Amino acid sequence: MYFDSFQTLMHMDGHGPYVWAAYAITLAVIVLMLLLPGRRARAQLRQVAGELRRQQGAPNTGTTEET
Amino acid sequence: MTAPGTAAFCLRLLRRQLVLAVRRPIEIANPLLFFAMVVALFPLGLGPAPDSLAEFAPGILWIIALLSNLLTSDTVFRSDYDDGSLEQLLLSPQPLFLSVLAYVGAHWLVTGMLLAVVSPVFALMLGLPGQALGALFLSLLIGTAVLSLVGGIGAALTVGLKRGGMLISLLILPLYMPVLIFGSAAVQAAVSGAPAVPYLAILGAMLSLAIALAPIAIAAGLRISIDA
Amino acid sequence: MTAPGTAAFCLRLLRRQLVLAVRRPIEIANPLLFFAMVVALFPLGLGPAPDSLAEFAPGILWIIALLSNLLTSDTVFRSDYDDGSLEQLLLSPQPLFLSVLAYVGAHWLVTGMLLAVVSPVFALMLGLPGQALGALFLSLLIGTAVLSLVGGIGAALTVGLKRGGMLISLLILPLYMPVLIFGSAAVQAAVSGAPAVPYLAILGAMLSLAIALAPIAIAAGLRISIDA
Amino acid sequence: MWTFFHKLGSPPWLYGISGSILRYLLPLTLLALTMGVVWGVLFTEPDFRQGNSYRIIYIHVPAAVVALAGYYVMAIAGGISLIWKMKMADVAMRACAPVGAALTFIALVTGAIWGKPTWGTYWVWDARLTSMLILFFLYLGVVALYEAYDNKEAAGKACAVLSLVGTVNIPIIYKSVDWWYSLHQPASIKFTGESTIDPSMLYPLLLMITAFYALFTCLLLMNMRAEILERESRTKWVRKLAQEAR
Amino acid sequence: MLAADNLSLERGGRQLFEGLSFAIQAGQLVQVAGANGAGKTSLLRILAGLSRYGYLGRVERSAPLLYLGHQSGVKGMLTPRENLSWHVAGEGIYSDAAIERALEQVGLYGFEDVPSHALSAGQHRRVNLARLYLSQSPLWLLDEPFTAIDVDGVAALEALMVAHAREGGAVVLTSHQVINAAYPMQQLSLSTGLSQ
Amino acid sequence: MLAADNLSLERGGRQLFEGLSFAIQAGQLVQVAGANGAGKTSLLRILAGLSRYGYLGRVERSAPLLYLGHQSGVKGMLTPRENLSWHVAGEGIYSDAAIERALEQVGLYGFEDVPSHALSAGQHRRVNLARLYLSQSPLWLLDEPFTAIDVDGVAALEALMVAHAREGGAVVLTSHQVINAAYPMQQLSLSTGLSQ
Ligand code: HEM
Ligand SMILES: Nc1ncnc2c1ncn2[C@@H]1O[C@H](COP(=O)(O)OP(=O)(O)OP(=O)(O)O)[C@@H](O)[C@H]1O
Ligand SMILES: Nc1ncnc2c1ncn2[C@@H]1O[C@H](COP(=O)(O)OP(=O)(O)OP(=O)(O)O)[C@@H](O)[C@H]1O
Ligand SMILES: [Mg+2]
Ligand SMILES: [Mg+2]
Repeated sequence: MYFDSFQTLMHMDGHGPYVWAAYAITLAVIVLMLLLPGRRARAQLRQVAGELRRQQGAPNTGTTEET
Repeated sequence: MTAPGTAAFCLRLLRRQLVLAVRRPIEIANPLLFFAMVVALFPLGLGPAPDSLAEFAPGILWIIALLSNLLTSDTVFRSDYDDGSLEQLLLSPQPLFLSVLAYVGAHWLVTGMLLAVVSPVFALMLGLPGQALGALFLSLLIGTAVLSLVGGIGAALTVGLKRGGMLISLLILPLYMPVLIFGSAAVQAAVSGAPAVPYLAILGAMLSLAIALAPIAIAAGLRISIDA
Repeated sequence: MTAPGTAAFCLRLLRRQLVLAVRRPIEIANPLLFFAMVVALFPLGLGPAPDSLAEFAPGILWIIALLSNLLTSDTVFRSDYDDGSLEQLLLSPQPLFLSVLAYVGAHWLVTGMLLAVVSPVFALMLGLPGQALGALFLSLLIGTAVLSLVGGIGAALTVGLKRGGMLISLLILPLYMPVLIFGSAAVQAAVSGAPAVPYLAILGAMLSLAIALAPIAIAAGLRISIDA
Repeated sequence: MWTFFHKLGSPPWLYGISGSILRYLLPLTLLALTMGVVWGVLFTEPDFRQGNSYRIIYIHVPAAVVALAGYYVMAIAGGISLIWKMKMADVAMRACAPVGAALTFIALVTGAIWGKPTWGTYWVWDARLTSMLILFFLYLGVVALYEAYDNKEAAGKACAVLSLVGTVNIPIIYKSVDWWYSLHQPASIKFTGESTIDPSMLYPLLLMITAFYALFTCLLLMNMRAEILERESRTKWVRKLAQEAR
Repeated sequence: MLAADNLSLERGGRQLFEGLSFAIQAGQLVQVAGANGAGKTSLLRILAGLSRYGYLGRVERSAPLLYLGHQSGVKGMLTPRENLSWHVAGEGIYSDAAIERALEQVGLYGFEDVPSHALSAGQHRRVNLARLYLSQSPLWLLDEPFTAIDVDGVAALEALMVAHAREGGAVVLTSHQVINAAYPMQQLSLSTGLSQ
Repeated sequence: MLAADNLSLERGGRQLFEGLSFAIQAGQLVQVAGANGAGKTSLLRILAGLSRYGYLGRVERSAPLLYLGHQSGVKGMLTPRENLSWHVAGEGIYSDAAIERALEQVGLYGFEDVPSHALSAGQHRRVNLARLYLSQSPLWLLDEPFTAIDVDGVAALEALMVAHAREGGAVVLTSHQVINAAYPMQQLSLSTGLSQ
């Protein structure tokens, strides 16, 4: 361990804000990138499930489906 | 159906034009990217030396504003002319010189206003001193509004022409020049520490004049064009 | 009826595109007017110190050429798409990658070639030394041809989109940058007395590559776009 | 061999296998990332010239390296999609673009932040920075073009053409930007790369680069799965999946 | 509602009509007859007030009018609903419910929120025709309203025009199709004027 | 000349046709039937090879074809003569005399050198129809060729199509008008396929 206290770790001889900002932004971007595809996939599955339910509930009614 | 007030009608028109401009979400970001890329072109062409770039920055940003205005003002009425909407606008019971303000206003919002808002970022990338940012922003904000109004006149006069529109655009172009001169002069003044207010005041006077007269000219131009 | 040779057909297409451009002179004149205005603006933005103007003249002229290319390349296929001619072109028995060369060629003739021809006048106005005029002319002539070809790819990929808008500039600007770098470097070299030939040779190599590959990409892009 | 290729082209198979890969790869990646960061930030000595600000290197360099590599992955996928008309290559290409753009963004932002303490400015028009900016635009172009098309199959083909055109240009862009820099500006700013890197810094860096490659793979697969579901939403297997998911 | 007095028009060196006079009253359903290039569109544009130069004679309009030309005035980037609620003609601000009803009446139920460029040719024109259901203008000037419309659509449109005439409106239209309206139609010939 | 095998198309969430198979031989005159938005244009574009994605099934073309779509492909800035002699379809280079004859046959005698934007709607479309007189392609795919054409023009066009079929050509067209050709017409229904 190079740093001897939490304070020095945060401060890093004045470079702390830069280093931590860089790490924070990176973390934010990575988390966002990890979350988005999952959300997209789940939304798609929900939509397909909804379509199926609608078809089973009311067979051959509307000629149009929502897209 | 309720008979719309003129103001309500113009707001609807404005909304329509804005929606048409930004229909796809990706399009909202595009003008910004466009500015970013054009700003990046200048260091590539002129060399990356920070001093000379900073010196050029007012001129560069004003050129981009002028360019995006000059090359897009032709489209203000074009698509409405092509698909017949313009005929409908002319037949509308609403006062034409107010409706056209909505068209010009939308054009200004998606070109000049947007450029003015993002210009500080790019000005900093080009190394413009911080004290000039305010003057840059204000001069672009006011100046591009004048450009949009004047460009609207040119667009109205040429939209129906199948050929030979050059003459009119030649007549309109000289009107752009004073805006450029005072606009970049305002920024230059701010850079060198002089007050930019006199220049901005002149731009403001131009804008008042343009708002008062341009809509009438545009309306007249459209009526002539639709008959061409 | 005689079955046309491909060369004859492409020449006819070229003639058609040129006639269409010339009948709307405003479109041809716009880049030139823009050129003139920017050249007039730069002294205003910089103050009339002749030295720094001359120093930056190559970059300025090249950036103008690039911008006018960028903002007009969207129109290469647009009107043909809108009125259904493009469908007919795709159904034609002629090889598409050759026909599109006629479109790109016409675009180059009325933008890049024209700019190259008038550039010496503006270069002298900016105080560019006479010995660099040849390099300026040649670099613009070759470089803008590359720009037109690359711009054609962007135009082909976006023509079917209802809101192509500024998307095309995002697609092609990154590809324009090498041309800008070598083009202005060629002129810069000539100004400083160094040989411009190596840079021109690189531009020539880029042109060969672009002529060989761009038509294929354009043809593929059009086939995709018509289906969008 | 041929059957493997055949399988690669089959969406349900790809969906299934990528799910099982992710189940192991994703935790491993996150673990490696955490380890690399802890090692790099807490357990290494500061650089003798840059002090502690150099710790940004552990994200900056991996992001930059993988962002560059990502473009080639995308272009190769685009080529496969155009030449062999393989649908899943299309999907892979489309999935590369946002991931690559995000990594490029990370490299740009961390680099800019790093620049402030070391160079005294967030941005200079340096060759490397400029070319990275261009790469960012290239990625964004692919994303934007894909979004602009309604017909996603056509969108995939259009993006494939664009990314192939981009590959031809990437060497040209890098060469020309490098050249431009050396022509116009005396090398006033230098990366610290010349001071050969100390092993105590190198090992965590290598770990982070590996972790970023793994991260790229994970994100790619996750995006591909989402994309497959969207494209295949009318097939039986997706419907079955949707019913099971509820 | 509309009176034309001694109209003459020459275009491209050809005399399209000369000394044409007629008046259109409430309840009339008038079809302008003539071959391609006879001058029907030109006449309608003069009647609507869109052409103001180049012709002789006078036109008097005493009622608000609705003009639908060859071009549709429908924006591909907007949905049918938006096209109607933001229509530039500015006659009125229609409620969402009214717009929905009108779109349903022209057979666009379910297509209200699809971008118009993704509609078929006939559906695209129908967006515009929906204005006929919304408008309060008594005088309609319709230039080839049946273009691209299928058989059922034409019948519905004919019924609408008849209803409009019955309610005291008037319709002047051009069409190359024979109109089977259960209502006395009048023909307007460009050479001889109005006739039964 | 043209064979479609098991074509299926879904657009905007609606199944337009499914499992459609048919073959078109020389001498056939086929009208595609269907209401607005049924999918006629979409089918024709698939047959012509303009749409290549998003449908299932196979199309085989064994003869050069001529496709005329909803849009005219006529440039307003060019005269009819220029429009034909510089046509981008590139099937052939037509002599001036041939072009003049074709323009005369579509009733544009005297309008050869007027800019096309100064033509009436019907005349504008006729410029495009002149290609039917010039073309050597045996297979014609025509999407609503009668739009904006007057009664005489429609009759002439019908006669031309019959003559083309007699000479061993084939025509597939869409139209909402009833066609009175003195020739056996076939109907192509999007749901049930080809029928007499
Ligand atoms: C926005 C600013 C910056 C950008 C876009 C950027 C971009 C890049 C790129 C593209 C690489 C190359 C990876 C490779 O060659 O495979 C890289 C590597 C590197 N960068 Fe940056 N950088 C930026 C700022 C900085 C700063 C401020 C520093 C430190 C003073 C820095 C230090 C390094 C180091 C040490 C490497 C390691 C690899 C080598 O030495 O070649 N970068 N950066
Ligand atoms: N802008 C114009 N400039 C000159 N002449 C024109 C112009 N527009 C139309 N014409 C001419 O006027 C004549 C009548 O045109 P108009 O559009 O009124 O015909 P129309 O009866 O509506 O025909 P269609 O049934 O084809 O629509 C045509 O001969 C045409 O050539
Ligand atoms: N670009 C598109 N994107 C999505 N859907 C589309 C697109 N174009 C057409 N459609 C849909 O496909 C269906 C069929 O359209 P098509 O143009 O083939 O109809 P059509 O039979 O030619 O009708 P019309 O008689 O009105 O010309 C319509 O419901 C339409 O909404
Ligand atoms: Mg007409
Ligand atoms: Mg159709």
